[in-house]
Amino acid sequence: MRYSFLSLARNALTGHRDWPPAWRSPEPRASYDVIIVGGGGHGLATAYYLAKDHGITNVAVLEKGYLGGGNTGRNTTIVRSNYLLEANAHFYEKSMKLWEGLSEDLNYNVMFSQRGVLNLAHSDAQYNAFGRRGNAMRLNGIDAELLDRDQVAAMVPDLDCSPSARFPVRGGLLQPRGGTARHDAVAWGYARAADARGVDIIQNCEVTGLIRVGGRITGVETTRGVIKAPKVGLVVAGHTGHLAAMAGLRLPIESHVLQAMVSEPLKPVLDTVVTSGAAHGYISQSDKGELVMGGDLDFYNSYGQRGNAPALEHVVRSIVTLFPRYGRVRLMRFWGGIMDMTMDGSPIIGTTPVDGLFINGGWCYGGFKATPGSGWVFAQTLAKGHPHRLNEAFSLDRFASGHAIDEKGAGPIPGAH
Amino acid sequence: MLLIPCPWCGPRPQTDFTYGGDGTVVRPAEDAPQAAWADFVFVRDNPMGPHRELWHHSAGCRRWLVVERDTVTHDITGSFKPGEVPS
Amino acid sequence: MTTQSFRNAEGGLIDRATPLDFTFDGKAFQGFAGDTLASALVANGVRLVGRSFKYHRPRGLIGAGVEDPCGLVRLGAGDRAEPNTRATLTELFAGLTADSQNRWPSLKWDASALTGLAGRLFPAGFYYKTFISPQVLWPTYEKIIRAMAGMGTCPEGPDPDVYDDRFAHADLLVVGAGPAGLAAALAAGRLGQRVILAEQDMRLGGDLLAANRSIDGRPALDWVADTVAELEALPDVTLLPRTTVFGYHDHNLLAAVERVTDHLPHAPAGLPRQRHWKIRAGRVVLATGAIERPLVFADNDRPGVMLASAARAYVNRWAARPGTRAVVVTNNDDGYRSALDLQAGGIEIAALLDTRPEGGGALAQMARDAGLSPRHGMAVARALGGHAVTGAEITALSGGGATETVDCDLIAVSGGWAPTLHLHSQARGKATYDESLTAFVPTDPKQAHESVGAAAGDLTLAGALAAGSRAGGDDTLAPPADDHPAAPIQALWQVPKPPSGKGKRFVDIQDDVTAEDVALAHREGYESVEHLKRYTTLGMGTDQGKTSNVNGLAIMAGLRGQTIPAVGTTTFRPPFTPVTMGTFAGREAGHHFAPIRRTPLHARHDALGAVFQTAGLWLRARYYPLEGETMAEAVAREASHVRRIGGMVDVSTLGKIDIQGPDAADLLNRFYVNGFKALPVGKCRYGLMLREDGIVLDDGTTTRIGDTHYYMTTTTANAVTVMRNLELYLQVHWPDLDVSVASVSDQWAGVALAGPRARDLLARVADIDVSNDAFPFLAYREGAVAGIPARLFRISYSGELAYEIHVPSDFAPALWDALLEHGADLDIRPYGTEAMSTLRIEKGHMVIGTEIDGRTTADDLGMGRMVSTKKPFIGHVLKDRPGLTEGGRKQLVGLVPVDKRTPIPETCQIVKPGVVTGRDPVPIEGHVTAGTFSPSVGHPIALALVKDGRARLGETLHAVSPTTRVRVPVTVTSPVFVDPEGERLHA
Amino acid sequence: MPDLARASARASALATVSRPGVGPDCGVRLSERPADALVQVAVPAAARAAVADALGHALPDPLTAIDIPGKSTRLLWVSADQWWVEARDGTAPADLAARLAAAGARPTDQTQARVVVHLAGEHTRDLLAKGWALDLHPRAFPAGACAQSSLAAVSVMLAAVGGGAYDLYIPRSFAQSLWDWLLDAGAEFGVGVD
Ligand SMILES: Cc1cc2nc3c(=O)[nH]c(=O)nc-3n(C[C@H](O)[C@H](O)[C@H](O)COP(=O)(O)OP(=O)(O)OC[C@H]3O[C@@H](n4cnc5c(N)ncnc54)[C@H](O)[C@@H]3O)c2cc1C
Ligand SMILES: NC(=O)c1ccc[n+]([C@@H]2O[C@H](COP(=O)([O-])OP(=O)(O)OC[C@H]3O[C@@H](n4cnc5c(N)ncnc54)[C@H](O)[C@@H]3O)[C@@H](O)[C@H]2O)c1
Ligand SMILES: Cc1cc2nc3c(=O)[nH]c(=O)nc-3n(C[C@H](O)[C@H](O)[C@H](O)COP(=O)(O)O)c2cc1C
Ligand SMILES: [Zn+2]
Repeated sequence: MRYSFLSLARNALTGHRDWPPAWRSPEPRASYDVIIVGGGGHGLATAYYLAKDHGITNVAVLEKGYLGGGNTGRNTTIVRSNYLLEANAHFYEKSMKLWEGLSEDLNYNVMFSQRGVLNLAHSDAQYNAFGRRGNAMRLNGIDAELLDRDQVAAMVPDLDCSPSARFPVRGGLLQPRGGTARHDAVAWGYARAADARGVDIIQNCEVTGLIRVGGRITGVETTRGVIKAPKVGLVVAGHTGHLAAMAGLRLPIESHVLQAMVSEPLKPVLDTVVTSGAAHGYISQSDKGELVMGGDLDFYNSYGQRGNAPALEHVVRSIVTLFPRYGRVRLMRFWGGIMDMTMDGSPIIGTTPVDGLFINGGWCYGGFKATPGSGWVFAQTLAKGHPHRLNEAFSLDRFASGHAIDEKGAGPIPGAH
Repeated sequence: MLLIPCPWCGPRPQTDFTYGGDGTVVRPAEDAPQAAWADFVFVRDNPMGPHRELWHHSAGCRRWLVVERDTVTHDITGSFKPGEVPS
Repeated sequence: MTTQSFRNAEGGLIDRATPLDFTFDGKAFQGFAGDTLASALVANGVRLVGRSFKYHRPRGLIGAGVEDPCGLVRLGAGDRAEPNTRATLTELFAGLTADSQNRWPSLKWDASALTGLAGRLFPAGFYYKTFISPQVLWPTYEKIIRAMAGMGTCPEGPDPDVYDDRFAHADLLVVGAGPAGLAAALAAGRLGQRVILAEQDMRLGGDLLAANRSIDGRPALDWVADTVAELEALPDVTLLPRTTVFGYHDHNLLAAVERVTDHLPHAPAGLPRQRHWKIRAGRVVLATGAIERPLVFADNDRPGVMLASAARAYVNRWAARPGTRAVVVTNNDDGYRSALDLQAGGIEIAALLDTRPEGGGALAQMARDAGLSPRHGMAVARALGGHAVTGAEITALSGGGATETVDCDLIAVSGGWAPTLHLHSQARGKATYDESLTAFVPTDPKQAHESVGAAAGDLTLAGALAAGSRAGGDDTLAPPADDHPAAPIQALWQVPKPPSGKGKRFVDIQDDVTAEDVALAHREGYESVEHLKRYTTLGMGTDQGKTSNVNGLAIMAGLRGQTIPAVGTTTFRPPFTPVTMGTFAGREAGHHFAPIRRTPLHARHDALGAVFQTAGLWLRARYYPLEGETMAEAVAREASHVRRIGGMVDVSTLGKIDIQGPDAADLLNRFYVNGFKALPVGKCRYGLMLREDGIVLDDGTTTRIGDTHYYMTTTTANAVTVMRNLELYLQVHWPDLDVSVASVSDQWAGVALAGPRARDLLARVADIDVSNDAFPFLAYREGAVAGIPARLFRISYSGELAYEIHVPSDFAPALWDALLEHGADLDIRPYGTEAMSTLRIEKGHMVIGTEIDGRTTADDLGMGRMVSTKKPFIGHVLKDRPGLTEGGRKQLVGLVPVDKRTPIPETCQIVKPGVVTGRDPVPIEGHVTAGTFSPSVGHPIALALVKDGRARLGETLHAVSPTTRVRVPVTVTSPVFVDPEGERLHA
Repeated sequence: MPDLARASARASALATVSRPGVGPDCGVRLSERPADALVQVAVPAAARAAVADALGHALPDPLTAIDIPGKSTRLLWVSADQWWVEARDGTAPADLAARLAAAGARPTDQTQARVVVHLAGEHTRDLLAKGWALDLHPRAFPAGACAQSSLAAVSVMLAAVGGGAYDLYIPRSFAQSLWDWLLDAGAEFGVGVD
């Protein structure tokens, strides 16, 4: 049943008793053409584009828990393509373009809200660096505006822009087309659309082993039995290292926890996504009214999916320092997600030394915005057996060959994005 | 906040330390091939479970220590001076 | 002023001698000390307190404590307003003002309630199904949705209050001061343990405050008073009322918030508003009690439908009657206790319904003895009324659905008790479903904690006292109590719709989630409890589903045909109840967000009118403007003064490291790309460090000040990193090297003296021979400068004849004064970091962050020749990877504007001349790293990283900044604009 | 040659901070107590005895500080094989360092790297507990204990000197900032400066 205002009204008359399931709950078949491990946004998007763009519909998405229960379901939903380095810029901009038509494409409102993403600069040096990035974006065909302090103050009135602030606001880099999206809806929308094209989405099915014969992948072992496929794509975010180890691969990845939090719901107070690298915090307001906030990693390896107090406190300190008006607002929930941090802060999307095994991971804390683009290039990579032009640079061997894509210049430390 | 036992100072809050990552990777011989060096610098086991890792007691005695910690439960089962880590 | 017409003349833990005036929605009321805002509203007969999240339905109080989902008000006004504040948790004080939320124009007549009428159009998740095409219209709809959603409004301005942090340590932390918690604290306290007892309520006593119970044959409150008095007298016991433990973190760290002044009409000066306790506990006793569950029936959200335990709490603790005529409905024995207490409190019991077909334990008998006649197998099918309950449609659960109507203004419901296991779960403990309780109970603790009393699923008072004492370390302490054998509870997750089909059956009353929404989620495949939660928003409100989660998942279990434990719970997350951001931030926000580092010369710069700049945590003197001067003018003046005459600049922020030991030279040789083994005593050398991946990390000079003694300087930015690296390699990778390192960044201050007259000045103040022969470029001497013991270096960042003078920090002002005084007639003047930057750009020297940007190699920066091929050093292998050595890499060059006039902004990227910047991507040739007006060459210059730049000298390119609409044709040049031969250095 | 007297003119890092007077109900009293010499010394195991000889006292155990009886000298443990020697008897840092070097140790002068602030008064522990995560209960941190940790995000050394008083060794560049914090955080108890 297509979703629309009309169908909603029609169903209202019958007490909403006739809505079909958004996706089926099929039993796994013995074999598929492609198995996608991981039912997050990226895995589901990959399945969708495999079916839609490449006509490959004999596909299973295997999810150990519930759809979208990984980082897709726990991220702060910031969507942007404001990158300095060319490989990043072109890839994320492709993703941005897909976002701009995604609700219609999926027939599911993912609430993509282009309210602007504003990075605050707190010194001349940072302002200049942002300027260089903004100009690189413009040369790469991406929207960017460099704002001075007064423009920032006008755009975000609650921000402390006084010169006496501990880290005074100097200006900011705005990407007007950036914004947020309703994270769960992205997973559900892709799942529904992929299912409609014949993809089997199998929840509560954990992959416990990767079956190899003579250096080739032939299938997976799962908690629901063995499932065969000549091509397997790992799209498991924080668990990439864990899954790759099942195929004997060690990766330039560490898993770390990133925390996020929401306040109690408020009437609209903040219309832009605001981030401050110097203060290590970012904030936006969801359509439901909560202030959604996050910051830095906890900075130690963890699969705990829960955080610890210091990182959390640091985020709130920075937000209250930037936005003194929010001091009395209460937080109602905080949580963590497991990030697959690479050694240069950029993702890995492509082939592996194991034939038939493909990886899409290493998203660090910025992969939500990549969801459509990632699915799109990965579908192509799986279908053709080699990367698309847009993900060529994100290869696994770039570290050994000296082609790291180090947006922050932080070096081989798994903490940057 | 984790409570990390420093072999020199005793249990101290996590905020007094700086994390140093996997403590099992060994710096290769200077004349080892490039690939071995790339492995040392970039590639990690990243285990789910017990993990031996380096921490620097930066706000305390400024010594590096090796901590054995479970990456799922965060339970700490050992803390050693480098060079005295049991195998 | 309305009188407290629903207040009983006697009883309750209120102080009738202390009346307190307050207003709600502008109307004046009175309550008593000891009241909460909620109990005072009840005492005044106020039923309607708010509007619901989605349908804007009228809402009243449902609970009396943390569980209440609906009584949310905006407390206070202006900058001190507090949105979404729970009336049940707000202690009344004189002058309190509160307003209802989420309604317009008034609470009674809320225009948005129309959405409720069209409610059928807005089932769970309706927004996913509509506003889809055309996508460009979504922003318009979104605005409307955002305005409708949300609850309270943010305070108007910056929070004027102060919050505090507080670390604490205890052998035992007891959470909750009900009978179980008090007993635990007492037992442990008597054993001499360090105990902290935290209780969210303003009073200690827990459930006993609201119940007519007896302990040891005496009123239970006497036992409470005695216990509290004894605890107060124990020196190592800390009692923390008004303190909610909200987070249970790893390694037994618990976070709590103490509301220090919220209950005071005027906060005393100096006191923080709220305190953030971080308690590291040896052991934790969770005595957090249990929360009663409501029943799900049609229109169960009407003001006047209330948890039975809440109704009895209002009557017992506050002597306030939540109604005059009540229908009580229960599926367990405890409902009888409520009915008895309500009756004793002067409320007529119109009907007492027990959903169980028969039975009831001792309490049921007591009810019968008291003249109540319970009706079995009956439930409320629907509440009647609008802004307040006017009656109940009751029905037999097994019958054909026939209903009868009972007039009443209160429906007291008891659906059973659920242990408050939030903290246990946060600490990774498991929750197991207990059939006999129809609730999850805590099992399998993962840290050093245990749950006792109602929190552990034991609902008896004697059990609570016994378990508490045992957990406190003494199981002989527990006194006996008045418990009554109870009959089993009945699992009843929803009452069927009334035959009329009318009404909404709310599961989550705050977020307006109904049993029908749960069914819809199930039908559409959102059947995992996590999907249910996210699709319908069940349990996502400010109460986090304290009264709704179990009902919701039980209904889902029924739809799925599975057991409740098979369906599972959602994850418990902190905070237990919402906590202000101010508390989280504590004192280290705003001005104290990050400590400030000041150089020893800070006051001197200040006195000279310097403009400061933040650099990491440091404040540095950026320039010293003369009256009416712009920054650019001041900088050009300062820089040119250095080149023509001489200047001095504070370089105290450099990292400084003392290195000693027989293997020190070897260590340096391994850290720097260039050789350090042959450096003689009394000499400095510039060095470059790489990361292991072959990228440049840092640069600086290191001086051999003794045979096995070196003094290293690092950049300001990397001081911490380099020091930590030295320790890492010495302690972990190269333990065989015998070297000691110590940071001396704070011990030594540095002043660089630069320019043609630098030597003249130094000669006047230093006690050493500073002639070029005696003290040549890169020499080091110790001596006295102006009588101050100093380390003197002939090094130069500016490219001038220059010296660095390092003195112990406390002497820096004296040094500075002496240089100014003795340099006055030479016209030596201070310059700031900005002029220093101009001077370094003129010389093509690089800095961290722009040229050394974490991606550049030594060769990119033109330093390839420095890199030794004869020895290993950090990064020596990976620097040779193909990606770092192939053609097409960006190399450091200089840029000069073709017109020799137009400044080259530091924001610029670089393109080829013909390239048109518009919507389409264009090739980028490089970027500007630094630009300035060069007083020495008389026009703007810049440094840049340009693809294959060294091979493109003389080529014309364009520096462009589309964001600021700048395009400057530039010529590629050498990065060294001044004195390429270094004659000035060696002069 | 200019005025040599200047050399003795040490300028305190706290020269410009505010110094509220001590009132009758000050819960905390602060005073600045500059050391004449504070030398950090790395002592190779082989040199321990010689160093103890040179100091006239054995080097203290980990996490302890000792005031050498009869001398105005305090020894503080700072790390594995590292101590601070703090003299308040007019000893010049260079002389102390020379003595230690002669005994085979590796001294580093830190006299002016740290600002020493003495805290006393009944609410001293309450004040410190606002930013110091370690347990200061006399059972856990008795007189003679010392520890390095963070106080309000600044790494400091804290020594319990008896009578509920503490000496705080603050890195010089942070001293003013931390001083401001102490005054703010202490407002609740009343802070005075001796
Ligand atoms: C707190 C936080 C904030 C963030 N903020 C942002 C942001 O603002 N903007 C942004 O762009 N990005 C952000 N991110 C990052 C972003 O969420 C992720 O990069 C992105 O969602 C990854 O999507 P995914 O589909 O690859 O992974 P996931 O959504 O994690 O999906 C992977 C799935 O694999 C499943 N899986 C794992 N192991 C197995 C197995 N053995 N068998 C079967 N299934 C398995 C998991 O259960 C999971 O559902 C944030 C992340 C977090 C945690
Ligand atoms: N028979 C029944 O059905 C029934 C049901 C419920 C309770 N009870 C009675 O309740 C009593 C149970 O005693 P108890 O001591 O276990 O519980 P309690 O309810 O008396 O006390 C729990 C206390 O913990 C506090 N608390 C909860 N979470 C907190 C937090 N995070 N931080 C700070 N404080 C927190 C509460 O405010 C409360 O005061 C007994 O008297 C029992 O008979 C009986
Ligand atoms: C953007 C965003 C908004 C959220 N808003 C709410 C909210 O309004 N209420 C709530 O209880 N949780 C909210 N959450 C948090 C979820 O409840 C949940 O904690 C998170 O998805 C992680 O899942 P887990 O806690 O089940 O592990 C939100 C999460 C995200 C990512
Ligand atoms: Zn230590």
